[in-house]
Amino acid sequence: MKKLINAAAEVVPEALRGMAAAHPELRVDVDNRVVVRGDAPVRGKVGLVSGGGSGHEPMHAGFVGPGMLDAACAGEVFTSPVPDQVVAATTAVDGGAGVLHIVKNYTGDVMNFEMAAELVAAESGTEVNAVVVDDDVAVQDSLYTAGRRGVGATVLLEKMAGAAAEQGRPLAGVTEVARTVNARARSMGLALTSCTVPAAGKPTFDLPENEMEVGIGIHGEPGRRRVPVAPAREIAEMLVEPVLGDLDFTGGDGVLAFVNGMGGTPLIELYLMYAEVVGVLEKAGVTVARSLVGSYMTSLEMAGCSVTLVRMDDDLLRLWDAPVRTPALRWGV
Amino acid sequence: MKKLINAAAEVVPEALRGMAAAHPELRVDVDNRVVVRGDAPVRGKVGLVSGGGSGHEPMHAGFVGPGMLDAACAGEVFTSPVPDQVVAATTAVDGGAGVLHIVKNYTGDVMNFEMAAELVAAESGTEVNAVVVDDDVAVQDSLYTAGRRGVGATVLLEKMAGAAAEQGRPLAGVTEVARTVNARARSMGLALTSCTVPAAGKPTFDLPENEMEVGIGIHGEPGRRRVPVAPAREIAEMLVEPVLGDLDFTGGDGVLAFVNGMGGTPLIELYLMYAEVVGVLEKAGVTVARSLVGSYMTSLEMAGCSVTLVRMDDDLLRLWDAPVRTPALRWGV
Amino acid sequence: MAQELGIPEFEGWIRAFAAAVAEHRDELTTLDSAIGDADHGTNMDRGMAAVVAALDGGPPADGAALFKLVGATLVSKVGGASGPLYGTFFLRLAGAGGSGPWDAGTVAKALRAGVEGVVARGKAEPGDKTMLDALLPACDALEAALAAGQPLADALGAAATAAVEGRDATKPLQARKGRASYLGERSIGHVDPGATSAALLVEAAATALVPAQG
Amino acid sequence: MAQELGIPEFEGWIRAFAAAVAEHRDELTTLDSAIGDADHGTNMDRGMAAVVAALDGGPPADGAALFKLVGATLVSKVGGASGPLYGTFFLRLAGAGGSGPWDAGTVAKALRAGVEGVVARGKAEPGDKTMLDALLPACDALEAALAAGQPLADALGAAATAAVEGRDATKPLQARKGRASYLGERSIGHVDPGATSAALLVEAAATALVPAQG
Ligand SMILES: Nc1ncnc2c1ncn2[C@@H]1O[C@H](COP(=O)(O)OP(=O)(O)O)[C@@H](O)[C@H]1O
Ligand SMILES: Nc1ncnc2c1ncn2[C@@H]1O[C@H](COP(=O)(O)OP(=O)(O)O)[C@@H](O)[C@H]1O
Ligand SMILES: [Mg+2]
Ligand SMILES: [Mg+2]
Ligand SMILES: [Mg+2]
Ligand SMILES: [Mg+2]
Repeated sequence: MKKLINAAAEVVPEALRGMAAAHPELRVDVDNRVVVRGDAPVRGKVGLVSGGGSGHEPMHAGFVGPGMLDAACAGEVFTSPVPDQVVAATTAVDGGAGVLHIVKNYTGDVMNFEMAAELVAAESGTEVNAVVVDDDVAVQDSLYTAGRRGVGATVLLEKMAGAAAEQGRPLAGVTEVARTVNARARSMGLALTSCTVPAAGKPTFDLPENEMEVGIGIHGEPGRRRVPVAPAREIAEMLVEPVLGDLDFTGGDGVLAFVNGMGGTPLIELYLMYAEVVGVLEKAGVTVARSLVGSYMTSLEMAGCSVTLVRMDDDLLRLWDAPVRTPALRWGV
Repeated sequence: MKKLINAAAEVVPEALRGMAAAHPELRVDVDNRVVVRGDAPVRGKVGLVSGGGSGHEPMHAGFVGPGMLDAACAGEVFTSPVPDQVVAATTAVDGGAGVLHIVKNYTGDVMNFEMAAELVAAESGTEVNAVVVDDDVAVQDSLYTAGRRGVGATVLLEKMAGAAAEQGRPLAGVTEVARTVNARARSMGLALTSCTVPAAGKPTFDLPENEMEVGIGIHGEPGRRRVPVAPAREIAEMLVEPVLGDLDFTGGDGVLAFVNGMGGTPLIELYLMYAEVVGVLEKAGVTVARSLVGSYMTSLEMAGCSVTLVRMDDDLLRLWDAPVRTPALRWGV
Repeated sequence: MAQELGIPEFEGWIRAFAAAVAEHRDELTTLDSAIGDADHGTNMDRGMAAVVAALDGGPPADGAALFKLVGATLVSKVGGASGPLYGTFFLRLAGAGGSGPWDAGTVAKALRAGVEGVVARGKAEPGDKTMLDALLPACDALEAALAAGQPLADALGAAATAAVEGRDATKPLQARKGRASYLGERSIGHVDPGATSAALLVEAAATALVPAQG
Repeated sequence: MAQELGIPEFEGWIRAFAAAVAEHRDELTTLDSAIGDADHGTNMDRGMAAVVAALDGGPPADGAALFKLVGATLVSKVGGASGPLYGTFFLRLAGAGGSGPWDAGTVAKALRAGVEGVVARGKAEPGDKTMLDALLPACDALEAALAAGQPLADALGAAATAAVEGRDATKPLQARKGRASYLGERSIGHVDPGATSAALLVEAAATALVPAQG
């Protein structure tokens, strides 16, 4: 394992210290591992809290700021945060209009956020809603699984729900935006290499030079199946077709198309993949209204990518275009 | 070699096609491999043209837009562009106030830009200045080398010179800003892994699991020396100390500190490194005025990072803070 | 011969479990690499090390306080799936066991309550390939042995054997809860990491929850 | 026996060089991996393939036009250091050789002009560990052999031998120009990729610039 770290157990607080130094506009509580927008709580605004394991940077702390999240809780690498962190974040961003928890659908994340919500309910009058993101079509949403995972849609949802909150919509309205984005979003991912959890010290799985994992999540888990490596054109089909098969993306106001890098894949490949994804979408009669290309939700240094589509409407387009000012996503301000 | 590509020879045009699809605000000439700001030429504004080998994304095409470059020329992977491209870009952005070529100090880049300038001089009345970036302290600037390489400072210089041009400064003024930034900037880089040039198909060098290369450039070249892997704290010293040894960065208006990822290093490690860099700077009595942390000038999927410092003054701070609107660097607009 | 358990035995159990987790840390993480995200050993070890540090600060007043401390520490230090699950286990154990000295019946009742807490929190069923596949058989074996008149030590031994068998029996199962469920059929053929740590917990009980020779 | 060279021999030279570059493509890139950026073989092959494609479009009017086409194609297709350098070589060769038929003296004069173009463009000196370390000895050997009254074929053979020796002699040198110079002492012990392609160029001349049997 070769990484720019000191000690495996200190990776998360030390990286947060770097974030604090680089982004004085954020309040970083290194001990609690909570990153809060500098002017929180914003009076009368719904507070948005997300969080999850670390190792997915810039998600989530890189999305804290006006127009997106009010706070992010950073767990250990690939380990959901603990309830105390979520309680601290919720309290810090409660501006009197309630707080929305944005939770990716993993057993650990769901349970820890649930326990936090129970604690908040017992301790304070803060109204808390939760939305659970589950956009990964690699996983069947059946009684016999933990349900679909939350992956790429999380980033897009945090942006659009964040814009709704910034506009002053009430908790119910912001929650509805979040639910709408989740309902209209689907994703699929693929890994060319594994990644190495610092504390584990060796790659989570071995992947021979001629194979790739299709249907991966964002925690270095093995995927649904292993197939021979393929050209980008075929990979685009492998990723986009199951997404299109799960939800109708034709017509309407077009889609927001997101090609996300898993951390170790250079941008030149992501742009190349994006061209291929657009090709597949065109053939399927799907119009691209907006796009995002880059490494926004990563699995440490894993090489690979995921594709997320969101079926947009007028309101969502306006929310997507609204100003945002965070370390990792910024425009209009 | 595992990459999200179709064929090695098509990587550059196919990635440009993706950029074109993702960024309708840019004009992408896929055949000429030139990316031009959508509203170019801007009447009365100095045009900024840069370029270099591909494989360094987002540099340079990701820095095209208001407040930064007017055009970027993309060569083959790690191969400088040809004069025809530079001529086409120069012509496209000539708004009547002259054009500045921003050239990284590599033999190939310098010669191809020189030949382009000769062709432009022979063919048109466009006034062209060139600034050659050479900030890499890993290389001795002596008669017995090709001089210091141009690395991380390029990004910062393009931003500040771009802001100067946007403000309407004349060619001489914009050139002076570029020369000032270059004179006040120093960098040093390090690789944990090699990278694989698509057409070569295998890693440029072998690096055992317990070693790293110190003093690398941005083309996957081996570095100046190979040393055992070290904790981030020591790496920060290895990188920052030679930079501080080459130029006085104390006092004045502080420095712009840039921790750059080489492409395969996840953001969590870059933030951790940034914290360590700040630690070394504090000990040395150097004040950080601004910072940039991220993968902006890469070597394909190489793991590693570089540190760049620029000694700032009032004017440079204002130019750095000025609005910029490009795919990879955006604020204030 | 006193048949009652108190702070020394409780603390012995927890410390024995912490030592076992530390010893098997890498093994637990390796199991989690195969069908999860390679952190179960790290998670449990971080949590149990924090528990041990808390205990080193001085013994709590009684069993209920001790197990509450263990549960709360796990909830606030572990995260992931195992934090809330093991945390809930110990919090419920504390509630059901109460603050008096524990006899064999209390042990069985408290253990059952802990396991029911895991079910309530995680909503898994037997055969879903989770820690429950070690915990539930252990509870059943303990109760059956006590009902058959066996002494607590023997009954806990039977529980440990059942936990180990339950752990091993997760190997051919297809996971239906937790991260491993994402793998579908590819989860078959690997022992569940949570069931493995749960077997360590029951084994630690069998060695440590032995009434002191009075 | 005609001693003059024209389009067939010139084209033969260029095509032989292109074939040699294609054949040694990976070797040139491997050499460039050691002390550069792993693209010299790809660069030269891309350029020479474009040159061959241009020639396939029909033969230029005369030698000057042909070598101008080669030079301009290399300049506009190769990039990097080798594009301008080899491009300049052929553009100067075209200028000095002129559009009439070439005799042995024209060959020597044109080659010398081409190499001087490389010097002017790249500002390298002998011993800097560049393509010049193959090209300069080749020019010297050619001129010396012709001055000694040897026929062109033999003189080009001597030039090829000198180029190969010059190429091999780059191995112990420390680079002072181009990317390899960044390596400092670590550039010692590797043959220079540009000197290697330059030796192929001179070898191709020795086989192809043989006056047709009239
Ligand atoms: N719903 C559930 N009910 C009971 N146990 C579960 C459930 N989900 C997961 N587990 C257990 O948790 C273990 C994984 O724990 P751990 O790796 O620490 O957390 P995470 O899965 O969040 O990384 C699994 O091996 C399994 O035994
Ligand atoms: N200044 C120079 N003068 C002459 N030849 C040079 C000079 N710089 C580099 N070269 C030659 O160019 C070769 C490298 O070419 P190539 O790899 O195609 O370009 P780049 O170095 O831009 O990647 C070197 O091996 C060397 O022989
Ligand atoms: Mg986990
Ligand atoms: Mg090159
Ligand atoms: Mg796990
Ligand atoms: Mg090269």
